[in-house]
Amino acid sequence: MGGNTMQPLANITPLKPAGAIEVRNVGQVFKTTTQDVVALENVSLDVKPGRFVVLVGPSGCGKSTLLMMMAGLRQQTSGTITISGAPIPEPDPNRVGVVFQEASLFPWLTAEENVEFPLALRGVTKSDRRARAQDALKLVGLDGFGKRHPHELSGGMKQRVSIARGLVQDPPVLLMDEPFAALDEQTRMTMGDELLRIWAATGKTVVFVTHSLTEAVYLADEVIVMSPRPGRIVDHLQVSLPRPRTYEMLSGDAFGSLRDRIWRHIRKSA
Amino acid sequence: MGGNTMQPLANITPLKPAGAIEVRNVGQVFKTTTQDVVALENVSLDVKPGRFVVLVGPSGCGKSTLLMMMAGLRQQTSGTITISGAPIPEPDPNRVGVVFQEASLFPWLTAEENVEFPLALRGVTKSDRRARAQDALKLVGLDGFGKRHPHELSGGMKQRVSIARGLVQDPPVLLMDEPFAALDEQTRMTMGDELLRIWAATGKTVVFVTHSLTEAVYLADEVIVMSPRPGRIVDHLQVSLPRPRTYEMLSGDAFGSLRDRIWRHIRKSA
Amino acid sequence: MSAATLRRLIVVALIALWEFLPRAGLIPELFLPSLSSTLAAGWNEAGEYGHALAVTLYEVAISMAFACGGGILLGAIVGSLPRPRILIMPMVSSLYAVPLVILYPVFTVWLGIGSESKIAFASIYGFLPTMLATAAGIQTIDPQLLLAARSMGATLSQRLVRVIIPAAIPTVLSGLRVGGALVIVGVVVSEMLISSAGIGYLISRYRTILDSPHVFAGVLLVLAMAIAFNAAIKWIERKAAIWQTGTRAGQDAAGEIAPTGLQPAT
Amino acid sequence: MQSGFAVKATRVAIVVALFAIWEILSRTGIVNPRLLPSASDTLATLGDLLQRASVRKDLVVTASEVATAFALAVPVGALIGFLIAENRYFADVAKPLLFFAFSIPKSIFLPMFILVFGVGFSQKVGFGFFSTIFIVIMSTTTAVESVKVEHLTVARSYGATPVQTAFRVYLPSMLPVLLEALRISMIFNLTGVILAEMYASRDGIGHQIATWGENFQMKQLLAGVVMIAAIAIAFNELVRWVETRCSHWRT
Amino acid sequence: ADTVRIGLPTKTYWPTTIAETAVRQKLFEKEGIKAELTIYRGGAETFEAMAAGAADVILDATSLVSAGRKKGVNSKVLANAAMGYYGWQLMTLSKSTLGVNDLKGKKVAITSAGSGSDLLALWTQQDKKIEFTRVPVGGGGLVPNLLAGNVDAAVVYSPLSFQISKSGEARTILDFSKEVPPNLAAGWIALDKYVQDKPQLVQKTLNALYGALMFMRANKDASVKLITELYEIPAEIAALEYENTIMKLETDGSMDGPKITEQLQLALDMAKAGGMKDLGPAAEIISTQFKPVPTKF
Ligand SMILES: Nc1ncnc2c1ncn2[C@@H]1O[C@H](COP(=O)(O)OP(=O)(O)OP(=O)(O)O)[C@@H](O)[C@H]1O
Ligand SMILES: Nc1ncnc2c1ncn2[C@@H]1O[C@H](COP(=O)(O)OP(=O)(O)OP(=O)(O)O)[C@@H](O)[C@H]1O
Ligand SMILES: Cc1ncc(C[n+]2csc(CCO)c2C)c(N)n1
Ligand SMILES: [Mg+2]
Ligand SMILES: [Mg+2]
Repeated sequence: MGGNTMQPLANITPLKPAGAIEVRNVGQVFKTTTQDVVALENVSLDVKPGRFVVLVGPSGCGKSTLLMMMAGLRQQTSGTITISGAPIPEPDPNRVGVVFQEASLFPWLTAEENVEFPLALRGVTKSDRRARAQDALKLVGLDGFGKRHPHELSGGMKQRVSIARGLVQDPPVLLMDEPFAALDEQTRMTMGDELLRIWAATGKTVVFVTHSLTEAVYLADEVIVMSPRPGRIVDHLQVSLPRPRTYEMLSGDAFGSLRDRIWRHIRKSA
Repeated sequence: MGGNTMQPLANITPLKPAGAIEVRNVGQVFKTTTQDVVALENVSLDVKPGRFVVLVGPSGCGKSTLLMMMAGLRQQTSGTITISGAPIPEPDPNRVGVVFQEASLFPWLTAEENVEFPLALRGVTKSDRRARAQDALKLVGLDGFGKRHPHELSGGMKQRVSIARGLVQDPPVLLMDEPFAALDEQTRMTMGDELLRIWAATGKTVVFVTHSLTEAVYLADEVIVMSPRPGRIVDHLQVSLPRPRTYEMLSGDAFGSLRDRIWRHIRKSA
Repeated sequence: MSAATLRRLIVVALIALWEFLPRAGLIPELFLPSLSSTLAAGWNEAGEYGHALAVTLYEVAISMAFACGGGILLGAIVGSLPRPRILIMPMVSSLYAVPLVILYPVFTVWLGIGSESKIAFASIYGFLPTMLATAAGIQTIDPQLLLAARSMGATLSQRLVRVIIPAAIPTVLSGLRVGGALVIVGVVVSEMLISSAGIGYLISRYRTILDSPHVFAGVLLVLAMAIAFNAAIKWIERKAAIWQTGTRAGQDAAGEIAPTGLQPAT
Repeated sequence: MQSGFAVKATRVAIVVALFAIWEILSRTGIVNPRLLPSASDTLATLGDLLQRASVRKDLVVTASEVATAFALAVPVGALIGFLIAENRYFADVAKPLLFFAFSIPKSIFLPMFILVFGVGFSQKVGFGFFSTIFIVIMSTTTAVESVKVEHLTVARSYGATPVQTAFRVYLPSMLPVLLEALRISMIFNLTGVILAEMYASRDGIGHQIATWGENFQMKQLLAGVVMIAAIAIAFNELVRWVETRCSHWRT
Repeated sequence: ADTVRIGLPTKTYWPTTIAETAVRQKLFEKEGIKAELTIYRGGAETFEAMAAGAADVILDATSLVSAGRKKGVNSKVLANAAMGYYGWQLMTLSKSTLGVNDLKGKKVAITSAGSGSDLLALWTQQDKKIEFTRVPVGGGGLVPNLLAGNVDAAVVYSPLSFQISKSGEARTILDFSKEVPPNLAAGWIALDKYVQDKPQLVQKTLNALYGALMFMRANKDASVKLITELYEIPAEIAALEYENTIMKLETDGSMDGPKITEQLQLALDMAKAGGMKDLGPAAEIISTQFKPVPTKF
């Protein structure tokens, strides 16, 4: 999926370079019939283009909510969010791609049709669509599996299709909400390496949510740790391990101490 | 759950001490309509009483099948298996307790009734049953939650109930098939510590299946690595890390090199 | 306004219309007598209706036992054995597509015009949905639960009583809800067609002599039976299936009808 | 595949056996053949009936009524069912009422339809519609509820318009349940129309069957019943065949 | 041309034969009108259809007209069609030895409550001073339930009655056409409003119907053939139906004869005995506005 086969960026005049994310004093309150739930409070965050940022925090702390707001799928109650310099009042697949768990693939479509889905919505011609879906599938290493239905693919393969679907419009930002949660640990490790390879090849900004601290440190340039509800940012770590990351680093001291630091935050709040 | 409140061992005359597991040249062939699937081939294995043994291997290599045979839930096609010195032609909860994923709790029973279930099957009186279920629940740290239904408990709590149910008849052997697979990583870690505490307190032989290599090394006295189908044992590691295990050990070299060794086996076969 | 309030308002409005439309002469009394004259007619012949109700209830009770007992039993067998399931289920579903009512007159010939033919007809009518629901319920039992029970040394009968039955209860209940409604409909309709006793008989008899207030008094009794049956099932659901609250499937079972396993109510 | 063939063969064998029992019961006089004409006689009569122009006309009439009632009830019922599934409040109001309406014997209302529509096409279609709509509503509700939230979120995140969401997510997700719903709705629909025809009509196959019944023409009656059953079963099997085709992606 | 919708209670019942003859002999056309025939499930349903405005002129039991008046359905008997229950018989199985007087406590099948068969059953009870149970089984249930032994006797109408007595399966123990005193059991009926709006159409309809009756009386072969065809019965049974039913019907339909009120009252009294309530006096439902002038065929 070279940039040449991809659509140019949406026609926005970026104040910031494509792929930058700016979250300023953002809050989110859910009004339910019984009470108001403050999910997020005063969250501020800057992601520079091309960075790999991982979000961790206890269950219910608002990670998914924050991601939804960055994707334009939900509007914040207070504060501002800009993506590539402009607010995101509604989903814009040219600026932001979202990757969900494998279960989010449409079971009635083939792998290739799933990847084409975002393009079909915009009326891209059949042949153009097919070509770009092929590129995206090749990028995630699924050359030749395009005609299969999701139920004919393994968990890891499904997740690759999901990623290809998020990438097919070549958005500068990729948001991923626990994409590997349904995979077993071994597939997960392989998928992590795969994701880093794709990320390196495309240079996207990635925001990635996970519960696995090992995965967080292994993948990230920066790890953002959130507190339990109301969600706030309690730590922001720079992971300065060299790239490419290798499996051996997991046993290193630098790795261990980063993970311990995160673990202490989480344990405190549990 | 002191041994005093528990039923004595079944009336078998053990050739080996209670809790020993002996697997000799075991094979398992599944006959399907289309073809015969050789799931396991010539597997031999000795587990000494009181050891914590972890089984790892790629998906479909036969881990669950092996566990099922040890539990008497399925008969091997060839070879012999003895538990506490005697073959196990059918499930015997006095010799072997089995713990499945949290989903295996009966949703229509309370936590306490779930734990009492194996006793109820044998006609243990109500009051006796209740007392022993209380002991088991206390052991897994669920004092006071007995009256709740599974859907009112968190994932970790459900898993504790599951363990209590496996322990309630005080069998010398506990078989666990990916018991923590449905839990998120943080709960999983806590549950691992919890399991080690229970194991230390009761001195059972544990055979534990997992996909997580970190979990495997963290928990085990011995790790057994299996090859893809037909499943064979390709490695048998002794984990000589001191006990109690601590979170800090994860970053240690010893830990890392054990995990790397396993990972290389797995990667090779993938 | 809460949903329940609005629902009650709608019911009240319907009742008011029932009184008002015939009174105002907007609908001839022959087709819809006012509620008050219906109630009066019912009250005047309370003894007759009471007697008919007893007959109908007797037939409903027996049919219910056959339809539900048989449906659950056969559903359990078919649901747990793959071979008969593959063989029988499609045939049952086809049989189901046949409008059985046309055959009812022939039916009476075999079993007479007394309660037997009503019971047989209503039993078949209510049997199919109960059986289909039970089979589906058994089929969808999590095999993990059965495995767990087996690992604890449960015998076949223990697995049946302690696992299979409780696990199938929610689905079976939703089948019963439909099956039971159809049993009532089946009894009343067959009484309307050929009989000499019961609510359906009264409805028919009064209808052919154009005595509409008495017809609708009978209809009211049928409605009352349907309401009472529904309330009874709700009560059982609450008692038997507390544990399912919290799961989505559980919530659904409480207020929902599985579309599979329905038969046209005539 | 071989076992598939065995199953089909066994099914055919069961059906043949049933017809054989019917034939024997009638032939041997175990059952009075006046009350139960033999299977062969009935089938012969069926063949004879199908030759008659008037019976064929009746079939066309019934078919057009069934088709019209169905074409009206399905979209209207689906729309209401959709509203109920998507709107909690509407659901709370309507669901209990609908269930209740479902459990009333509908034939009580037959005279009302004559009052409103007279006797003819619209009255039969009206009653067919009335017998079908409740089940369409209830099964559409189930179908809509079977759509996964994840899939809707995915569509939204790619900027799908409501129409695109409807056709690309709702429809395919619902298709298996919807086909099942159509199948059952058709059963209700057919029963409704036939009942209306039996009650008051100038033509239609239901009218014929009722007449044969009234006049104790057992051969014709049974032939008619076999004909209706065959049509119903054929439709049933057709939809089930489409169902398996359309949900090949289901494991 | 104006269209009249004629409601008939049963397919194999003489009014159907008359109306069908009128159609086939193009008598409605000769009157310059069109007719649409609808066969309902019985007398009550036919009456309901008229009340609902789905049928204009119907043939039905006169008692329903009287009962309808109290329920807001205002109609009248326009023409006298039959003065007796021709072809109606009380029958038992041939092998049974029961006579009318042995029916005490037994079960007797009728089509439905309030129907002609019910009235005859009630009349039998009163006349013979015996009590038996009347079991409504619908038209299609009479013969099967009799043959199956579910009932001991049945009130059977023609041509079924002729059919099963001919086949030897059943025998007659009471012939109502002979036993019941003449009464105005069935008539042609229309709503008052319809009569008021379209008196000429009603007149032409009656002309055609009575024209058909005349045609049938004059053409035995053609009529028997029609009955054979319509009812799908053997010709010999059709001939019996012709002789014993069609030939017995009233030919002039006049409603102002000397004894009409009395004979209609007798019919209403029988209905009252059958459980119908709120029946007004006979005079209330007589219309003498029309005198059928049989259309020339
Ligand atoms: N639609 C909603 N209405 C009310 N409360 C909501 C809604 N969505 C989320 N919440 C609440 O907001 C909080 C944050 O939810 P969110 O799903 O973002 O957490 P999370 O960090 O993604 O958790 P997890 O790790 O379990 O996925 C939770 O407490 C949740 O209960
Ligand atoms: N009942 C059966 N019939 C046929 N084949 C079976 C059956 N059960 C298991 N198998 C096959 O046996 C092999 C071993 O299965 P098993 O479930 O033991 O693997 P596993 O190691 O537990 O895998 P996982 O890690 O996915 O749980 C698999 O290839 C599986 O397809
Ligand atoms: C098959 C059959 N069913 C019902 C009736 C009832 N019916 C309709 S009009 C009428 C008046 C003349 O008696 C009667 C009795 C019938 N005659 N034949
Ligand atoms: Mg989340
Ligand atoms: Mg396994």
